[in-house]
Amino acid sequence: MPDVASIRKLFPALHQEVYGKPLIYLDNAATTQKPQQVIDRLVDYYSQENSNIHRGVHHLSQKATLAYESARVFIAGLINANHSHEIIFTRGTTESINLVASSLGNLLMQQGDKVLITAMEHHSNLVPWQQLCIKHRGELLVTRFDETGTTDLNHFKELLTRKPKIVAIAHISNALGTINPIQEMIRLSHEQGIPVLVDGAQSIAHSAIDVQQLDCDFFAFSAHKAYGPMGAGVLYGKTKWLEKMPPYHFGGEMVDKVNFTETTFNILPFKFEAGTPNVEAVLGMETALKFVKEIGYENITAHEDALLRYATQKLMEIEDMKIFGSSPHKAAVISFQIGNIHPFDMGTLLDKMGIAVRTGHHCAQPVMDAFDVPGTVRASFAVYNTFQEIDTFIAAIKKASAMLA
Amino acid sequence: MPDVASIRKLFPALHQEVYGKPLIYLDNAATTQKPQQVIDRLVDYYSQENSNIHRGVHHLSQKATLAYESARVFIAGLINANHSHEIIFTRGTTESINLVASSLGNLLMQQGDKVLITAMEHHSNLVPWQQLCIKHRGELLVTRFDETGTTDLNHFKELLTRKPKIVAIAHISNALGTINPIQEMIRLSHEQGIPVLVDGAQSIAHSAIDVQQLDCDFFAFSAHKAYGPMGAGVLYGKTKWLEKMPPYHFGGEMVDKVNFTETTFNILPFKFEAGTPNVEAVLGMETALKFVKEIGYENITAHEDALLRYATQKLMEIEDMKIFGSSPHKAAVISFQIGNIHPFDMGTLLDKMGIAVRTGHHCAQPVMDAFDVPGTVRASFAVYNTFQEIDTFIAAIKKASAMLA
Amino acid sequence: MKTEEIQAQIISEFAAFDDWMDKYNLLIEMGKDTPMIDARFKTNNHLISGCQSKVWLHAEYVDGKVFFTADSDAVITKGIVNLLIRALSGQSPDDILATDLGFLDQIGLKEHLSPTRSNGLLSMVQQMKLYAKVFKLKAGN
Amino acid sequence: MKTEEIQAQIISEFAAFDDWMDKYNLLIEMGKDTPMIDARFKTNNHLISGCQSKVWLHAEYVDGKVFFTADSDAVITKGIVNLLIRALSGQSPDDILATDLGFLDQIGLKEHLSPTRSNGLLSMVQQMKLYAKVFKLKAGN
Ligand SMILES: Cc1ncc(COP(=O)(O)O)c(C=O)c1O
Ligand SMILES: Cc1ncc(COP(=O)(O)O)c(C=O)c1O
Repeated sequence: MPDVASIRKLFPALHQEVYGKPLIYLDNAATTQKPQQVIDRLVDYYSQENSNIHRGVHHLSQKATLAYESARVFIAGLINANHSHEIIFTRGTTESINLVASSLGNLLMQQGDKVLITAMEHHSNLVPWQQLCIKHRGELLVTRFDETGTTDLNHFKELLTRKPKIVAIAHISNALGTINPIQEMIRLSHEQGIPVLVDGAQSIAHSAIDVQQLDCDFFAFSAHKAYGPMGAGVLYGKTKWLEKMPPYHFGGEMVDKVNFTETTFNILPFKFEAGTPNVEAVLGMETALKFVKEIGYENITAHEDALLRYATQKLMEIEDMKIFGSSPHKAAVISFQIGNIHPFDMGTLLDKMGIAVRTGHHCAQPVMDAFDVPGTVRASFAVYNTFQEIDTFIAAIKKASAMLA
Repeated sequence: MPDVASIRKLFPALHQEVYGKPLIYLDNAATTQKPQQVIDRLVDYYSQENSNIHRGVHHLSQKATLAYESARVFIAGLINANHSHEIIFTRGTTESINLVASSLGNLLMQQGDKVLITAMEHHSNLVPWQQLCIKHRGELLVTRFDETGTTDLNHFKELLTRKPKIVAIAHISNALGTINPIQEMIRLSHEQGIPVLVDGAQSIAHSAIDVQQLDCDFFAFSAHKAYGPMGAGVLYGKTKWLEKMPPYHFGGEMVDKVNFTETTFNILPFKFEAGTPNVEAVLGMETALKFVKEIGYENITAHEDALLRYATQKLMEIEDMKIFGSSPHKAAVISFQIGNIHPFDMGTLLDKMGIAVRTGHHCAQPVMDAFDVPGTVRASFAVYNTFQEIDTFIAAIKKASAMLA
Repeated sequence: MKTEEIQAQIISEFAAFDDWMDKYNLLIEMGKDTPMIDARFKTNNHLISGCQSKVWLHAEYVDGKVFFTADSDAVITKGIVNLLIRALSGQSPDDILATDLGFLDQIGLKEHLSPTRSNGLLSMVQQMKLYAKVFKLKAGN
Repeated sequence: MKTEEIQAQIISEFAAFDDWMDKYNLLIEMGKDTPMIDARFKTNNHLISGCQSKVWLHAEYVDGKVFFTADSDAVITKGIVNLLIRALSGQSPDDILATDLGFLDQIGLKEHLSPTRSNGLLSMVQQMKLYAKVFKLKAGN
């Protein structure tokens, strides 16, 4: 188990009061707080290294370029990519997915073609594919989940027989916490020769990723959900796809030769990185992921699982409690509703007691529709959350429920 | 005149030595250094305010949302936009231009249609339009410049008669320093009913912008070239265009209602901001632009113009000096070559003397082709540069030239 | 009563409480007194949509005064809706247009009217003022 | 001479200079001694393209040793090209493949072989090692 007390000390934002109450931050699925070393990395960068990178001959440019490219190598190692040029730096998960939907999507899709997703996708892994299907007059195939929020694998297999051109699935659902059996889903898709994109927004901070073992074709994540800064993310892609795919943004260093009639593009990974890169955020992302690696994914998973079990048990003792998502494989995200208390009311009162939760549809409106609720209250845990925080949280829910009943 | 000595003190990165020599940073057209308040803003944000924004009911989310939206209002005021929803936050100039080229471009262009640019565009304001023209089997029209690097307005007028669908022009050329007569070029384009995008990457740090007075349809810039962090930029667009344009990235808060068959999109500006926004960088951009506003554009322009005149005069005294770009309207960017000394050699030796300049084609290969050089050495000045720095720079060039002769 | 007096009264009602929970308790209680919108007006036409909670608003013009009825699906929102109605309902269009509703700030509820608060209350205030404007224009004819 | 000895010699030649400018002066002088590539080989086929400066490289295999000739359009690049050729030309493929060229680090020129340095020198070293490998394979047949 990680030493949570020491870890907490690293996070300045956790040590503040809101409305005179100590902050209890349970909105980690939206974004995590940042440890001091990530903040320091940004400060050091701007105080000593800042420069535009690539092709600069001067010292700062060399230093910044080296730091940026080393981050790529580190991240390639962390998720076990075959080659560092398979790591494309993007702004975040949403951009990574849009890149694939636009570049590979338009390459593979012909009129009437299909894309297969699950019914629990975040809008960022739903709308890009839906719009792609609309554009090609195709169809978006959607894998059902059961009442526990578990993906129906038989339905998935059935939909695979309809020969979608691309499969796109969340590793972990941000609304339900469900951990999808992506290894199996990738294997099944590959049997039909279909490439698979995994939306790893909710997994990168919580469980070890080995893209070669998973054999996924693409893996997308954001730094800000894994203790890193906003503005950086990764698209991992297998070389064979990235080489086939046309660039989707143009300008800056992503070109090789340019004249007014034509342009030849740079090699991987630069082909996909148009414009001045966000060096700062990439270095912060590297520092954040080193922080994660140092604690160890096993330790993080173990602690968060324990928090999840403890909180779930305590919540279930509350009258009229309804938890959405009770898949046997579940990450530390709990969506719930109590009786017919409006999530907005619950969230507002919890906030006044110092507790930050998210309320609403969590950018997954179809999931809300499936359970026929306008929204839920969602608590999501990170490595720095404690059992005492959960006790306070439970007591606060009880108090708020009594007021709202 | 601004108090340059006091201003310099605010920039930690300027107070360092490289190879035992005090750093002289003359690569400002690539990216500027950051004042302490911008760095502090990032630290404060992550230490006290960090949260995902929009739709969050809790305190941090409210605080971060308010800060983010206030930045939008400030920037709208700074460039005199008619409405704050005309300010779309992007990653930078390149993304802003790609957004318009993709969204408006595909809306307006029919087979065989044309786009009009100038011959001095940065790749980021060239390749997106070129690729758009290729896609629609149209033609990229390119306005010539003369031997001083001044845009040939008669040629521009002539090309306008060929009825391009969009005009895209740099306010200031990053390779030559030329300040284009954009007000006049916009007026001429509007006479033909053609919308104009201005690439303001090189102007936002140096001269006051009034988008209503210019009457431009779009204006794009990056924070990192104006003392702000990497990863933030702006696309200003007139409401009438932004409303017509389809979104170009999908996911997150840019949607209003989603089900599996269709999506309705959010209102402006959110329609164009898919995924978690880079709150940190936007707040840093606001702080940076407040810094610029406080010094005053008149003061900045006056100081930089003086540096430009002084450096130009000193450089001209060097034997075999060739300066590319001597337009009567010119910003503080000097591209040059001495005899047939390779820019790489000059840049390398200057670097060893502590002086950071850029060498190469400056992402403007066609400009290099026009002058028939493989590249140049480019020195570009910011508000914190001094006359003494220029003296040291000139002495260093002389020393390097002697070694390389 | 004039809206200024009502607003002062509301401030004094809240002044008794230091604790946020007590304030919200009062607010929730007050929500129950909201002049309920007639069921036939509780339609999408009368809906002011926030992302998180919904507000339905109806207005009538009687003898130079505007009367509001409303409802919300969230009880805290409803509490604030009630405060707004107490402050503005039964006032003349001119008074409605002139008042700045600063009392919400003084009782610490200003944040609920923030443009970043997705509960529809800011839109509700705008809607109330719009009604006042329209009634005034019509009356002027 | 063995490559280790040559590399040690180069280190000692540079050891005399503390100042960067003196080192680069020496480097520029050395560039002038580079075994020039025959004009007919100075083609795109023999071009190792960096973004900033160009390097042309040719290799021949004579009596179990690899001989390199080269040129560059930038004189500092040419100086380093000369150092590389001094260290590797006339050596056996095995020696070329085995050496790690750490001497560039010791004389403070390592940065020129950085993957971020767009002067083609890293590619040049890779190309030299590739020639050695190919000649060795061919000789093995
Ligand atoms: C004139 C001009 N346009 C566009 C750009 C691209 O800006 P960014 O790399 O920040 O997207 C630059 C930056 O070099 C520039 O100088
Ligand atoms: C499952 C999932 N996918 C995608 C995203 C989008 O990530 P970002 O907003 O960082 O692009 C999120 C973030 O909420 C998520 O939870």
